[in-house]
This record gives sequence, structure tokens and C-alpha cells, in this order.
Amino acid sequence: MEEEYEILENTVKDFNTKYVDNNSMKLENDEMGKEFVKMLADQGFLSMTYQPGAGKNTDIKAFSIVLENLAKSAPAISLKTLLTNSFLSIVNEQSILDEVAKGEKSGTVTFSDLLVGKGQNGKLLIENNRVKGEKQFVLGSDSDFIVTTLDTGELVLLRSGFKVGKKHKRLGFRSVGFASIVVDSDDFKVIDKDGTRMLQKLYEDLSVPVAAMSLGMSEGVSQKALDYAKVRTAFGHYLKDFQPLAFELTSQIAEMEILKKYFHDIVSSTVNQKEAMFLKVKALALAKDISKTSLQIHGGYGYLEDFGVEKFYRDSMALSVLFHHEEKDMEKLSGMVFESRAGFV
Amino acid sequence: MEEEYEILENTVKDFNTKYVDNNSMKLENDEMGKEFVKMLADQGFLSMTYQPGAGKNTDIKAFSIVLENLAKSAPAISLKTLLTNSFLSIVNEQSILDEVAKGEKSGTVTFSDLLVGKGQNGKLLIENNRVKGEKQFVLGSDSDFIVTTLDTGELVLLRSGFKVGKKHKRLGFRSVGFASIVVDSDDFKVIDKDGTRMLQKLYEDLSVPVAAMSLGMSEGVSQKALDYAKVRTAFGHYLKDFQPLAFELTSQIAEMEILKKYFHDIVSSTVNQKEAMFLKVKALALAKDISKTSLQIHGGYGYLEDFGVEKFYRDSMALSVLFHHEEKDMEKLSGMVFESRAGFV
Amino acid sequence: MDFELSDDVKGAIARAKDFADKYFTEEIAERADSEEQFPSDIVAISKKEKILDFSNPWQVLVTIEELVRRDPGLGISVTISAFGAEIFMFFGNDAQKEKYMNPVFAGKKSLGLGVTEASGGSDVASITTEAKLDGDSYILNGGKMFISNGQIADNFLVLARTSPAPSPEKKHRGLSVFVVDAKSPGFGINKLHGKLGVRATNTAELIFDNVRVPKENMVGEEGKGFYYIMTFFNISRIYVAAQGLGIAHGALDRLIEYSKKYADHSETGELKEDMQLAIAEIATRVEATRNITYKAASYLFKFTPNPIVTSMAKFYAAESAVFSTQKAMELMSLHGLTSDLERFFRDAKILDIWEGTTEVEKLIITRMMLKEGGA
Amino acid sequence: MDFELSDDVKGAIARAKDFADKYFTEEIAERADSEEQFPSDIVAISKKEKILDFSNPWQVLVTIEELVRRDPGLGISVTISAFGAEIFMFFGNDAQKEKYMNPVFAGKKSLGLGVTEASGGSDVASITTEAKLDGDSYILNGGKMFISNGQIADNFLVLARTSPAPSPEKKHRGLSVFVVDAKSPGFGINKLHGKLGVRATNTAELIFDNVRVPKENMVGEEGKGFYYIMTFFNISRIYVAAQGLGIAHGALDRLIEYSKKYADHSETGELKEDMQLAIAEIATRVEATRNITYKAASYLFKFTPNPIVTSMAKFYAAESAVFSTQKAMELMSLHGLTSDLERFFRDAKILDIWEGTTEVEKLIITRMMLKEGGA
Repeated sequence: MEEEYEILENTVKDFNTKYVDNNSMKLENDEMGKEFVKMLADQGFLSMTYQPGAGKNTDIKAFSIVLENLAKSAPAISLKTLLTNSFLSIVNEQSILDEVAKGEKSGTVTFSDLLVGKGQNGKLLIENNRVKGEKQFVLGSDSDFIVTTLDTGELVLLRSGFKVGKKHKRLGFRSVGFASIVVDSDDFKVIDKDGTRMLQKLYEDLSVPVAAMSLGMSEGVSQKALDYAKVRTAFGHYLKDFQPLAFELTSQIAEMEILKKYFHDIVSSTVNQKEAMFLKVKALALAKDISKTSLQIHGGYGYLEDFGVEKFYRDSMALSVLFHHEEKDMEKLSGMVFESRAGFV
Repeated sequence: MEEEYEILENTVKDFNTKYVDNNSMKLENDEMGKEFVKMLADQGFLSMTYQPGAGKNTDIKAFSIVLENLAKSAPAISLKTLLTNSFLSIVNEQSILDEVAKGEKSGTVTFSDLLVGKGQNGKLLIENNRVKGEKQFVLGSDSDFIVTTLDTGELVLLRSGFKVGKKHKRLGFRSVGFASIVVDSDDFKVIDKDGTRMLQKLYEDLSVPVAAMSLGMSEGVSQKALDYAKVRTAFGHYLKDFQPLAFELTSQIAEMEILKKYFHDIVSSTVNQKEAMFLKVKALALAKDISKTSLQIHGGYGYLEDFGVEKFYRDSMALSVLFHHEEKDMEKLSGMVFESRAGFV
Repeated sequence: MDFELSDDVKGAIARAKDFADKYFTEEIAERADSEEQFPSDIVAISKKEKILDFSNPWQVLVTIEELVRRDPGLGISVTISAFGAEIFMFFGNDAQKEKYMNPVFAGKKSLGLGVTEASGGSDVASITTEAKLDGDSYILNGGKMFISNGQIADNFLVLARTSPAPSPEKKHRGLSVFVVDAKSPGFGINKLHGKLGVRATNTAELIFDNVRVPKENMVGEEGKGFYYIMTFFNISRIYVAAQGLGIAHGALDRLIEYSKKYADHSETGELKEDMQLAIAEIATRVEATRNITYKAASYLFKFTPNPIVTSMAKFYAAESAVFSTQKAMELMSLHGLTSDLERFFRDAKILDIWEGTTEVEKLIITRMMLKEGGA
Repeated sequence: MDFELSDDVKGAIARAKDFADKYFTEEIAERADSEEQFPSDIVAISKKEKILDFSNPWQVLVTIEELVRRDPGLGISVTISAFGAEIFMFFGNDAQKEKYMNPVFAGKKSLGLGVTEASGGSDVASITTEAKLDGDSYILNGGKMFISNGQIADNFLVLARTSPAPSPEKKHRGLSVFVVDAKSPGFGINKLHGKLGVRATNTAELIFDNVRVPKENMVGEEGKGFYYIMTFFNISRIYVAAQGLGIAHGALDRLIEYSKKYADHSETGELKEDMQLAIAEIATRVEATRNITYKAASYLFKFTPNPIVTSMAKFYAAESAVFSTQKAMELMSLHGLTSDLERFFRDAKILDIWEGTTEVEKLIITRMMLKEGGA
């Protein structure tokens, strides 16, 4: 890795050590709090896609390295970073951009329209110059600004005039809001008429960042398993000595190292969409598998939150649902592999 | 890929088109014949580890590209190339090296001592300056020269004085001899006293070449499946349109592309043993999986040799057994991952 | 709830074991496989010794399982001679039963079933072989592909189109089943060579070039052929499940034998745990496959077939066969590669394909479940 | 071979369904989960309504399955109140049965089992809790970890060392079982918080600080405790298998419901095939899990337990639960993430761990098989 990226990686690691690792249960299960978000912003993590004064300028490699390394310690913080940067990449109002980039306000983008069928997601329409209705499945529902699509297809920025409705279950990322929002707002702006396409593009661009998060989670949780297996004994042996545990973890770590290299190859040149989706699909699957193995290695303790393992089991599954649709994504990917429409029956 | 390697790749592809593809059933199931082996040698494929006049000089990347591309069309030819080059890399007798490199004679190395337990592999000893006994599981048993280990640990080159004994079943690579050899020879040379270690080193160095073969097989067989799925119909749709087939193949092709990139990364710098084993383990598993899927996509026709698919199913399994020992390799790899002895109970 | 086999059935298992001990030698199995030759001698003996007792379907089931467990190629060859006979049993008239089914059950004749065509296996309704009425007979034209007993059978049950499909969606109408004598003029046979596995079994392409079949050779009613074949598949799939069970169990036998003879032990003196886990996983697959196969059979043998459980048994058993042979091979290293497990590995894969591919079985399961509202 | 449940047992299923319909509302399940609170009210009602009929173990089995299928956390809470009671049944004396077992079976008291310690779950023989004879009583010192009903139970069956192990290889000797009253002086309880799943169930750490237990509270013979516990695990594992079956079936229910309400359809008007295949695969897993669980149960309930099949059932069911909930979640997208499936997914994973991890079950299977020479 080039020096600048190594420095960045070390910056994130230091941040984890200083501000996250000793407090991650609160930061992930309860709330991050304004102060913490401000710290994230001060590090520049929230503004990888837009820098106050410097404008928009995403270095996908830098962005991904930040997400990956935050996710090693606390996936929820990585997700917060992802959502904020997505918001900054799509919005164009200077004052809002500056506030959010500085961590003074928060913003999110909803992707649920791409994941569930029409009409399964609430109803949101412009009536008499007001956006009215309800939107389900808003990740980051506790944000000050929300970018979402209307039933008529426009992508809108809601500046105010909405409140949290029904809170959803929170399998993962519990400190990030996840609820429906109830909207009655005249304080909005249409970002794009063809909002679905724009959202789709943004979703596709997230393949590498989401993979980066997944890889970071895999690294974080597998390191815990490696460490635990070296000190914990059963039947007179260290856990690492038992073939079933050692082989399974080793095989998954092999997969992880291969994907990490692929990830670095991808971010080191122009991102190719097919490769990015290859990576995302495999990285999400790995994060789930390796979390499961790591939890199993921890036995009963893995099932308790104190050991910081079960969160990866929850978060990896949640991430996989929130940023990947098994059927739709595989349909698209099959189309690319077969070089013609495929896998739609 | 740099230009020289692209040229090499195209050379192999041309060779396949001209001499292999229209005759692969005979070349793989019956025998290659002296003439064909000579042609392989003329292309330089057999002497990637030793060139007459130029001596030993293995370009692992070039060697792997040759193996990969030969394996796409005919895995048996790739295996023949692998065995010959292994022989050339370990032997030091000029005249033999020259003959084998030119395809006039053939040579092989036996790895079975590393794969089965002591005493499960026949008995081979020096008595009164003669090597006597029998050795099981000799891949390339139809060779003129054989490098093998004795029960006392020496690695020896047998120049003559051996004959084929019991022929083994041939799941894959049917045109490559696989039998025991019966030895009574005074025409031999001890290459190394600590033969097992030398053999072990050679076996480890084969991780990348074996992975290259596996990847070539994956590419060859998946291309057949892609092509077939685009033209064959069932229930009024092309096979490619059905999700179960399309998604499974797509997912495996994703894995393949990721491994190919990893492979190219590895051969483009100094090979790291852990990475090489990561690659080998995953590439062998993929070759088996993707062959299975491709056969399934071909349905009943996949089960018939004429369609050139079932051979990949056999060869990928055979390769996996011949150059990989599930338990021993995973033990070693676990040791590297855990950075201490692991997975031995 | 009772998971015990009756003593009769246990007796059949013992007889099958004895028979395999005597006749399924490695030499014979190896030769049939490498030469791709149907083991006529052994099949003849099996018929003489009445190894298959058709009066008790449970005995047939466990005999298939047990013989296949010893060698899939020989086991299937011995137990497939009556393939298709149930179509006579359920849909044939007395004369047909007398003439075609009884000699098969008596071990005097062999039967074949011609459904699949070159254009596709799973899509049965799309077959194009035609039967046209001409006076007192039908004239058959077309061909069949991948037909077991193709060169062996005396008679074939053949699915052919007797009237055009009323619409593309109703292709399954207008198909009928005929008994065709293999010696009929115009009836051609091409043996298929170069199979991956089950090479002892005989597989051929059938060609009908104006084959004249007497009207009375139609089985059941005109136009109901598709239904008859689907009904039969709900029987034959259970026997295929038994094949899968036999192969999976055979792989387990061999892995356990290997583990006793050759496998590494850890410092604790026990088998290494990777090997122990593999044995447990395969054994569990075998156990689960046995239960689901027997459950599907118990429905069928009480004349209340359950197509959902049948398709589950068929695909699960096929997957078990492939999984178990592969896993065993990976662990037995060169000992597996050079022993009869090599054959099991090649043989297993056909189960994923014949009598409905694994994908088709799964679709059947879901479609039936959603229709019926539960498994 | 008979795969049918008796009418009695079918009646128990119906009763369990009714009970769950009435009391396992999403609101209650959600609250118990999020607040990590044992549902005392519902458990009390279930006892009053005698939802568990201990006179028929089949009924107990299917009741567990059915209730867990509706909600794992509530279902397990309701059905775990007699956890350990079989130890009295098989090894206790009449006085102990009268005093400790009957009130539990009558729904008046709850029981807990203290085996696992902080130093390790699977390695039972290595426990370090000690019981020292002191006059007419034993003095217990040590602690137990991950104890179900930890805060709820009136009495605990506790495994403790009564004499030193004769050698490191014979650690399983010298262990004994005691009934310990939860109100004994020196008996401490720490509730465990922050479980991934089954948060409605109560789990605690037990601490014995010079807890005095009357001599007559020893169950069975001194030094045979390890054997008693292993015997019990061969019972309890079957009930855990039923939990796994319930969870897997619950996930299937939810996926089918989703497929009807929300899922995409292809141009042919059918569910997309990826979804159809997933349903078939989960349904087959459920079917296979049910058969193997019932088979293990049928051995046990005839008093001929088969530890091999029992361990197969336990690990296979656990894997089914994890597999099915994960697969369903992946396919149900945001609808899965925000519905009760989210709880099922978290709940499932404990089954891979408690009553013997999946790895330990597999080792048991192979070791028993190699000892006995076959499954």
C-alpha cells in the first residue's frame, strides 16, 4: 500500500483505539451522540466524498480504507460514515453539505425503494407543493436531512417536516436509526426527476464501500477468534489445536485475504462495475460465514454481547440485507457474466 | 498483463486450436504419443524450468500461464507439462535434461510419499548398490526416467531398470500413466540424502502451478457451460434464463475471476508460500464446484464424454487428490494462519 | 411412529448382501465399468435367484439400496430390468399385464422406458415423437435419448404424441403410451458410449422410423400419457432415492474402512478430528437420506403417494450420493483414487440428472407445497 | 415403518397451536426479547393449562416443536421448566421424585440444571465445583455458567466433584449430582444480560459459596454423576432437536408467507425460481430434520436410546435452524429484517452451542460408530 493510505489506515486504527474500543458497546447499541459524531467528522471520515471548501472529490480507495478499518472495531460507526458520505455525494446545497461534513447535522439516503417492491414501502407524494406520506425502512431515520424517492420517481431532499414513525427491529447497527418516517413537508428540494436511476447509480457505486465494510468486519471478528483460540482450552488443548475449528477459520481467512487483495486491486484503478459486484457478493457472504465461525469458536461466550463477537453476527447479516438484494443483484450480475439478460425466470 | 505474457498466452491458445481441440478425446483418454509430446516440447512448454543451453531458470508466471491455458482445453496435457517441468527442475544430469526438454524422452517425479502414510506406498530400498522394490501411485509411470524417494529417505533418479507394475484406476488424466513401478536397477543416482525435504519443497513450489491448472480447468469448463446455456432451451426458455442455473454459475465465475486476479498478483512478485497455498486450496475447490455445475447445466449430455465436460469433473477431482492432501495441507496452512502449530488434534 | 423394518425386509437385505458378496467382485465390477459392458451373466443369475421380489415393494427398495451400496453399476443393472413395469400395473389392461408385465416380474424379459428425447429431458411435455393412427395400428416416428436398457430390453414403453397440443400451455395433452417390441421393423438402437459413470448399465438412443405398433399396444387411454409418466416418476424417483442412499452409504463404508486401515491419528491416539467430523457428516446424511426415502416409500406403498416427499427424497438422495463420494475421495487421498470409490464417485453424478434433475425436483416441491398449502 | 403420529399427539399439536395463537402475540414476544424478560405470566398460564403433558413424551416433543415454531424465546421459556427432571426419573429415589420431580411435572415448581462452568461447556468432566462431606451434609463451593432458568428455578440439579479424579484420563470419575435449593444460604445468582437470542429465556451464573446441602440430596450414587448427566444429555438433545425443528419450520412458514405477499414473479407468472428453490431446500431440511428427530425420539421413548441418532438429530436440527433462518432472511430482504424472523435468526444460533456444540456432537457420532461398528 502506498504511504498516504497507510497513514490513513493508521489514523483510523488510532481513532479506534482511543475513542471506540473502550466504548464500543454504547456506541453500537445505544447511540453515538453528537459529540462522537463531531469527532468522526473532525477526523475527516464523514467527508470523504465532499470536503468543505474543497468540494466533491471521492477517493474511493481512501473512503474504503476508512470504512474497512472502522468496521473492524465497530460496524455501526462504519455504517454511519457510509450513510453520511452517501448523503454528501448526492446533495448539492452548500450550507447543508458543510454542516453535515462538519458533523453538526446529519444526513442519510434511503435505498429501500431498490430493495422492496412498489407499494411495499409506504407512500410518498407531492401534493400542493408539500411532500406528504410515510416511508418505511429508513436507515438513518434519526438524521436531520433525508434523501429519498417519491412514488412518482423523483429523488428529493427533505430538509425538515418529517418525524420518526414506526421503529423497526434492529438486528444490527443498533445505534443507527431504523424506522419509518412520517412526512408533511414544504421544506424539500427535488434533486433529480429520474430519482430511481440516480439512486440505482449510487447503490451500485456503494458496492466497493459495502465490500470494504464487510471485509473490515471479517477482519475484526476473525482476529477475535484467532486470539481466543490461542488462549482458551478445552479437553486439555488450546482450541486452535482442534482441526474442525482451525481448518474452518483458516479456510475463511484464506478467502478473506484473497478478497482483500482483490479489493485493493479494484480500488487502485478505475472501478469496474462487474468486479465491484463480484467483490460485494463474496465479501458479504464471507462476513456472515466468518462471523458464524468466530461466534462458534467462542461458544457460550460468543452468544453474550460482552465478548464483542455476536454483534458481527448480527451486523453482517443486517448489512447483507440492507445493501444487497439476493435476487435482484444476482440477476444483474448474471446479465453481466452471460453478456445478455439472464436468470430472470 | 505485460506483452510478453500475452504473447505466450496466445501461443498456447493457438496450439490448443491447432493441435488439441480437434483431437482432445484421444490425447486425454488414450495416449498423447511421442509425436505430440515432441510438439509440446518444440513450443517450449516442457522446458519452462530448464532450457537446453540456457540452464535452469523458472519464470513462474510464464510457467503458470502455460499450464493454465493448456488446462482450458485438455487438463491431461497440462498435467504432462507440469510433471515434465517438475522433473527438469530437480534433476541435474545434462544429457537427460536435454533429452527430456526436447521431448525425446520423458521424466516424472513421484509425490505419493507426501500424501500417504509410511509403508502404504510400497517398499523401495538400496541393496547391494541396486534400487529394489516396488513403488505405488506413480503418476507418469510410463516415463523413461523417474525421480522418487526411497524408504530410507533419499531422493533418487531412476534411469532404467524399472517397469510398470499394477495399473491404477484412472479417474482423470487418462493419457498419463498411473501405476506402480517394479524396480530392480543399478542405473540410478542419489539426488539428495534428505529426499523428503527436497520433495516437500518441490511440492510446495507446485502450489501456484497446480492452482494455475485448476483455474484453467475452471475457465475451460465454465466457458462450455456459458455457451451451452445460451443456446440450449427447456420449457421454452434458454437455460441461461433460469435463475438456479444462472446464479450458481455466475457466483462461481465471480469466485474464478477473483482467484485469477489473485493468481496474477502472486506470480507478478516473489511468491509467498501462505498466499500460494491459499490460492491452491481455493482454486482446487472451485474447479470441482464449477465442473459440477457445468456438468449439471449440460444435463444428460454432460454425462457423455463427447461433450467434453465430464472430463473436467473427473480431472478436477483427480488433481485435487494428486496434489493436495486435505488434512496435511490444512494443518500446514492453519499453522501459518495461527502463527503457531494448529489443527493437529 | 415406527422406524423398524419388518423381518421379511431384513431378510431381503441379507439376501442382497449374500448375492453381492458372491457376484459383485471387484474384478467383475471393474471390467463392466472399463469395458462399458452390461453384466448379462450376473443379471441372469439374479433373475434365476429371484433377487428382486416384486410382490413386496419394500423388499425391492432395500435390495436396490443394498446392491447399489456394493456397486452402483452392477447394482442398478441388476435391479432395473423391470423399469417401467408399474405403468402396466396401474394403467395396463389384463392382456397387457399378462403379456408384458408378468414375464418381466418373472425375470424372463426386460423392459425399457422411452420418454426423454434429444431435445430435452426434464421438459417431458415437449417431446416430438409422433404416433399416427393408420388402420389398426399406429406408426411411430421420432427418437428417444438416454434410454436405460436400450439394447437389452425386449419391450419399451414409449411416450408419443397422438394428437397436437391444443395450445402451447397445454402441451401435456395429446400424449399417449405404447408398448413397442424391440424387434419391430424400423426400430433402431444406437448404444451410447463414453458415460462418466454407471457404465455397467446399458444406455442407448432409440430411433423410430415408421415403426408400426398394433392399436392394442396403447397402454391406458389415448391422450393420458403425460399423466401416466408423471405417476410413474413418482414411483421411480423413490427407487432412484434408494440408489442415492446406496451410493452414499457405500462411500461411508469405504471411508470408515480407510480410517481404520490408513488414516492418521493425533497425539491423543484418536483419529484426527477432521476425519472424525467427515465420517459424522456423511453418516448423518446417510441417516437423513434413509429416513426421507423410507417415508416417501411408506406413502407410496400404502397407495397414498406423496409427490412432495418423493421429490424431496429423490433430490436429497442424489445430493447425498454426490456429497458423500466427493468428501470421501478428498479424505482417502490416493487410496480413494485407486479403489472402487473412484467408480462410486463417477456413478453418483447421474442421480442429479435422471428421473428429473435436482432443479426440477425442487421446483416440483415448491409448486406442490404452495398449491396444497403445506408439506 | 410408520411415519404417522397418533391422534393423541396430533391433539397436543393442536393444543399448542391454540395456546400460541392466544398468548404468543408479537407484542409479548417482542417485549420479552427486547427487555430480556422471562415471560412469567405466560409460563404460569401454560402450567395451569397443562400445555406440557409429561405422561406422554411424544406430546412433550411436539409441543416444544410447535411452540418454538411460533416463537423460540417464548416457546423455550414455556417448555423448559422441567429441565433436568429426567435425572430424578431415572436415578432419583422415591422421596426425591415425590419432593422434586412431581411438583415440576405438576407445573408447581421449576427446575434448573447446573453442569457447565465458566471454564468450558463441552468438557463436562473438567468441572471444578466441589462438594465436600461435612457431617450429614455436603458443602458446595464453585460456580456454574450459562444456566437456563437460573433466576427462575426453585431447585437445581448440580454436578460437583466429590472425590479427586484418579488420573487425568479418568476425570469423569468422582463426580456426583445434588439437588440444591435456590434459597440455600451461600447460593448466589448473577443474571446474564446481552444474549444474542432466546432473550425471553432466563440465563444466569450460579455461585456456591459454602452452600450446605443435606446428604440425602445426592441423586443416585456417589461418583456416578458424569454418567447421569451424559444419560440426561441423550434425552435433552432430542428436545433441543425439536427446538431446532421448530425454528427451521418457523422460518419456512415466514418465507412462504412472504412469497405469497411480497415476492417477485417472473414473466411466466410464477414465483422466481431462486425463491422456489430456496423454499424447496428449506422445506426438505425441515422434513429431514423432523424424521431424524422423531427417529431419535422413538428409540428413546421405547427406552432404547440410540446416542448416535440422538447426536445426529441434535446437530442436524441446529444446523437446520441456522441455515433456514439465514436463508429466509437473505430472501425476505427488508421484510425479513423488520419482522419476527429477525428474532428467529438470532435465537437459532444458540442451538449450535448448548447441550453439546455441533463439533462435539459430530465427534460423539463417529466415536460411537467406530466403537459399535455401524450406525
